[in-house]
Amino acid sequence: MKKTLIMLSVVMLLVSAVFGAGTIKIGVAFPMTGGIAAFGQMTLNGVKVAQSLYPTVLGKKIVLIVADNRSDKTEAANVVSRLIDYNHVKAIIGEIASSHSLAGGSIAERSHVPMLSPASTNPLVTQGKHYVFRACFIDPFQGHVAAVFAYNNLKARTAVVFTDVVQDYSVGLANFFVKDFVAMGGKVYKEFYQSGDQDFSAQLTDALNKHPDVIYVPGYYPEIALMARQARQLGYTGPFLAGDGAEAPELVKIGGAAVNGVYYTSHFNADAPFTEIGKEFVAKYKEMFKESPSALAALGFDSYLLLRNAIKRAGSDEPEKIAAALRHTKHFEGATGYITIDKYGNTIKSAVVNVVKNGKFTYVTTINP
Amino acid sequence: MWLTDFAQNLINGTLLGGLYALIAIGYTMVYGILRLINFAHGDILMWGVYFALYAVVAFGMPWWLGFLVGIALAGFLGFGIEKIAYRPLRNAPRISSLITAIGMSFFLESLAVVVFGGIPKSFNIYPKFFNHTLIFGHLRIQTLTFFILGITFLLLLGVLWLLYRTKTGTAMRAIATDIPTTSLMGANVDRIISLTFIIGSMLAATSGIMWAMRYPQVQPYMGFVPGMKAFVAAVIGGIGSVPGALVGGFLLGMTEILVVGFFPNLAGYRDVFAYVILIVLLMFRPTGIFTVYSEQKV
Amino acid sequence: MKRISFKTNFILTVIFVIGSGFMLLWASNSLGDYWARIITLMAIYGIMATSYTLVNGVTGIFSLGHAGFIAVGAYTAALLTLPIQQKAMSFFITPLIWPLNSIQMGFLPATIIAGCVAAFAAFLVGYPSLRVTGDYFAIATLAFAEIIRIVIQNSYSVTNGSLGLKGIPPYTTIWWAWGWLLVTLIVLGSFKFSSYGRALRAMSEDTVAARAMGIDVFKHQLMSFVVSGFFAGIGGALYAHWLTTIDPRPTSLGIMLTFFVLIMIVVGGLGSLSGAVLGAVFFAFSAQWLRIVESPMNFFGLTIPGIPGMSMLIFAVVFILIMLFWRRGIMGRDELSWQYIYNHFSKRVGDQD
Amino acid sequence: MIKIKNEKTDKKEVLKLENLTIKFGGLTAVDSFNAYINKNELIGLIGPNGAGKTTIFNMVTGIYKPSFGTVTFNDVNITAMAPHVITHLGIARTFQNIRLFSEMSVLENVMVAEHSWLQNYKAKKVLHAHNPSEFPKPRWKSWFWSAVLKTPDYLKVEKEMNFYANKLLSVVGLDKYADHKASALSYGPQRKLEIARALATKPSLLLLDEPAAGMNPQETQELADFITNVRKKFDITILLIEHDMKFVMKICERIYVLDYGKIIAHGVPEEIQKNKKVIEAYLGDESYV
Repeated sequence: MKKTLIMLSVVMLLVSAVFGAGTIKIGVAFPMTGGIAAFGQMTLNGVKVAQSLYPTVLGKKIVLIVADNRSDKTEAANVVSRLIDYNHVKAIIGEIASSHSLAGGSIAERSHVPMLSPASTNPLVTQGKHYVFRACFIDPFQGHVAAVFAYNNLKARTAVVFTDVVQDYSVGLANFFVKDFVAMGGKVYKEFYQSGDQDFSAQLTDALNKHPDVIYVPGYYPEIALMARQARQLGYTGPFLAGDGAEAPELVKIGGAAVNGVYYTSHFNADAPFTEIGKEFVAKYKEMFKESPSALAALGFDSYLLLRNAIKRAGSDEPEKIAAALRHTKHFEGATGYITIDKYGNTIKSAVVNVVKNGKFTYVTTINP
Repeated sequence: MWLTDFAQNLINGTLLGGLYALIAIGYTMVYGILRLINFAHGDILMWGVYFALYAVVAFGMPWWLGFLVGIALAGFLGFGIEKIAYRPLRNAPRISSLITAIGMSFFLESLAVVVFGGIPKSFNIYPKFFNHTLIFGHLRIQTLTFFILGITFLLLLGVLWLLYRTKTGTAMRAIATDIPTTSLMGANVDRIISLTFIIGSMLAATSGIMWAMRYPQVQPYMGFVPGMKAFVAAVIGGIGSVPGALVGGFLLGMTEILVVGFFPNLAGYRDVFAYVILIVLLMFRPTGIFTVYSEQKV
Repeated sequence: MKRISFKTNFILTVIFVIGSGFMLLWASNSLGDYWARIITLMAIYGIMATSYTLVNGVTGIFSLGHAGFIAVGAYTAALLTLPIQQKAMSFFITPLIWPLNSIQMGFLPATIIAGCVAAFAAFLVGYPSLRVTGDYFAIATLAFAEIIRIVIQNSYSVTNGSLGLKGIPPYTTIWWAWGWLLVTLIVLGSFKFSSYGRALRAMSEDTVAARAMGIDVFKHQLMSFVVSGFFAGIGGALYAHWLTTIDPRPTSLGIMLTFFVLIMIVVGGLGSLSGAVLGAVFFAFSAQWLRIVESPMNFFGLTIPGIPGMSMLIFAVVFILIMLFWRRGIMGRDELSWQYIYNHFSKRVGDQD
Repeated sequence: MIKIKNEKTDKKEVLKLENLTIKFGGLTAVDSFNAYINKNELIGLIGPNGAGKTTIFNMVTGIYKPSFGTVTFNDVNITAMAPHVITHLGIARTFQNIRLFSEMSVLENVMVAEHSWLQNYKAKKVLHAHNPSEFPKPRWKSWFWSAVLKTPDYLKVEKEMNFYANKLLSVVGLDKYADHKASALSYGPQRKLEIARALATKPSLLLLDEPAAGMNPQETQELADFITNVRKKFDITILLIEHDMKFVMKICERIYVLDYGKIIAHGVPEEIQKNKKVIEAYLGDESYV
């Protein structure tokens, strides 16, 4: 048994040596363990689906090298360095959380290797960088979408905004929402909480006295779920509105019936894909993982395809050329819509609004830029 | 309107304070007897909740049996921790035990990440009637509030009965003052310290399960903040004093809720209150509200 | 036992330092960017660990607030070196207050100022905290560190709050980090082996006797705390310019960082400066090396699933085992000196005879 | 109540304790203790266990704050001053249960005490306030930077410290153990080291807490010689607590007897030996008589 194993590995070694020239290495720097491991795992699933559908480019096999950043900022920088320097990848799909992308991005920038973040929505991530891109829209846009939706679709005139003061994501999003909502003529009250808080009764008691038409919580799902429960217990029956951080099956598991009526802005809805490739993605994902893909999975999928497309257009696997090609992506058909990357490395595309209805994430509408 | 708000906040504060108090009782009991800040208390709490969750989800037990199994296993865990990590260091410098306790906390968290994964799990294994909301005019009270208060007082009475009405309790109090002398008097010190840890850990698990019923989400780091807050509560009440832990817990819970309720802009500073109270108390009245132990002699 | 003369000692040390310099030169040129980063990180951790062991080991008071001073240093230095346009861009919620919004200075002055500010913070924390002793002191410093972190998190007009600071110039090279570590070791070593150091070690053993021998215990504890705070600030400044972005999350500059540094000094031996450096090198290296146990290993298509979180568990187990069975760590309270090596070596030889 | 009055006037009074009283909770451990010690005297303080002897030492050295009464040292009121300042002013002590820095070497133990040479600003200020003409206004100097940067003036002091410490060690006969860990010494040498350590602070008054405890008659004899020797050599005043009556009677010039926190007798050894109250207090314990 042992001998066969050794033989096998020797053969594989030879095979890989022979075909080694025929591969393109792409690094994947995700949080696979630690606090936000769930995001990393979901996104990686999407990347894997893309790889299984489109395994090659320029006649070469695409090899993914996954590195875990342990949801830790120091490691986020280390893994990018490791992928570039140790694994010699040509491009990186990576870093989910914006703070991680900022740490990793400066390394990619220095090494002139393109890094494409699937889900970092903070505007600062790509700011002033030539090798950092993203496959998702940015927070100002998401905040704008939320404000438009709240004002036009929910007919809300008074909103209470709950800001998670710990999360830059939440602070940024709340800021952009407030700016646009007030500009449209709405009235805003602010409340604050922090990640890890489990009791929101004080803020909610105060908030409900303002009789809001909508409560906007641009935070992450654990707190949104708990907040929804406690708000319902305090008698609030109106809608919640959240950002893409709300999207996780745990929202419903923790929140139960209380999260019905939570609207959130997102990148994608598996029930209503915009594009043909989106349908293909949903079908393949369901086949591989026996469940509906999340928005993060779709973004992971698109990141892979965007990179593959850029390599194809560049006609080369040189990092510099891939980066240049990425920058000229125009109207690319991805699972989350038609994607254009602007000169700053940001993606311009439509956003969807979903709602939790009977414990299911249900599509509501699409809002275009 | 102002009054209703105040009353509602007071009710919310009672609920949170009751939870702090429940955790603080276990904390203060272990400290009172061993003079060890058991950093791992919050993590034993977390493991108790996981045990209960898995007993129900994986083994299909009814919720009440699952809770009891969770509590019992947590007691067992506490027993093991004391035996393996704390007992060998009982005669070492106190700082060594403290460092080991920190290491233990770190270990229990890391082990939970490996065993249960880092993703928060939902704790929805208890009957729905605990979540029922009773409405009195403008006030809304969750049924769970009464349940938590009831359990807290019951356990408080139980602990007080154990400490002051049983032979074991007398031995525990004796150990609290002087280990060598107590062992000379014929009490089995090891056994009694083990027992203290088992009871302390079971109290932690009980409070953890209550905590999870209020905030139904379980993750490996869930024990840190409650543990820290309960420690502050215990210091407020005079560490080592069981009734003090109760008062400290309620005071802390109320303060946090009321301050955030009336100064919503300060929500970001919520934890600062607890820490400032802690520091001020440590500086000026380290014995807390209920003085139990006097200064040691030179 | 033969005593090694001062001259031999000095010559050997100079040779060692120059030799290490060449080693680092080689490492930075031929090991590649990744390992260069890790080697830099080792020195940064080394500075954090040596300054921590000065308090927790040499002085014998147990602080859990080290991350607070590291954070203060990191923020101070970053605010001083950040380019002015970058500041304007980052502070989009509340603008940065004057005069910080119009300052930009070099790395060296920024680092030194960071150390001084952190030392001042240590003074402010230490002065009240040192009134209590033992585990109460540990808890008080932990609470202070959390307060520092929460204040940073909420002071948008100074620290940019939870948005953190971005685009910090990547000034920290191997040379800066190891150079500062050398400075730290020289200063702390000189401090430890002076009359003051003797006083600190005496206090760590018996405060009553130390007082009776004329040592102002409070003053010396505060002094050691402030010196430690200074170098923690330096470590923080280097860390900020190594990572290029900092934020006040509990996982980045919070209690987790204090735990990590605690692991380093427990492994290295509480009270030994050279041990702390060894502990830091061990920690930084094994954090990378332990990736093997937790990342899914891909043997040419044959995937072995990794166990997530395993490396932290291994650290925790090592930590507890050291506390239970090997409390002196690598070095105990001794220092790695030529004399120490000579003694060990000659003992070994002696045993074999 | 025994009246304590200093009759000799030709010698300078070093230490004066007036109505020294301390209460722990409701218990009065020491009650209105009065005593004086003149320069170069060797005084004994005796009494049964728990009489409050060590408590008096702790009050003199500032570890306990007396509830009432004053401690005057060289005409300076030092009541409730910080222990280190009192040490800098010139009172050094040993402990009943030896409190050496056991992880440090024998030489280092002595040098720790010499750290007070660098740190006596506050004591000098006290002296200056007491008598500006005799004691000039001290200049504050932080030795910290000098110590870290190893400046010449620091190295000079360090060298002096080393020299004096070695000298002290040779006086007590421990010079050959200078590099050993303090914990490696046996009991007798540890006692001597503790005395050497106390002497390193350059005191004018030395408080010895049961120096002969746990020694056999021969060692006790040696110790008696040693103490008289030290007094002569260093020209200091000594106050010692002792259980061993023979030892005290032999070397002390005057003796205070304490029982239940109160003074019950005071006088030269011959008087004490005949004192009824003393015999009563010690009755039943033959080893003392």
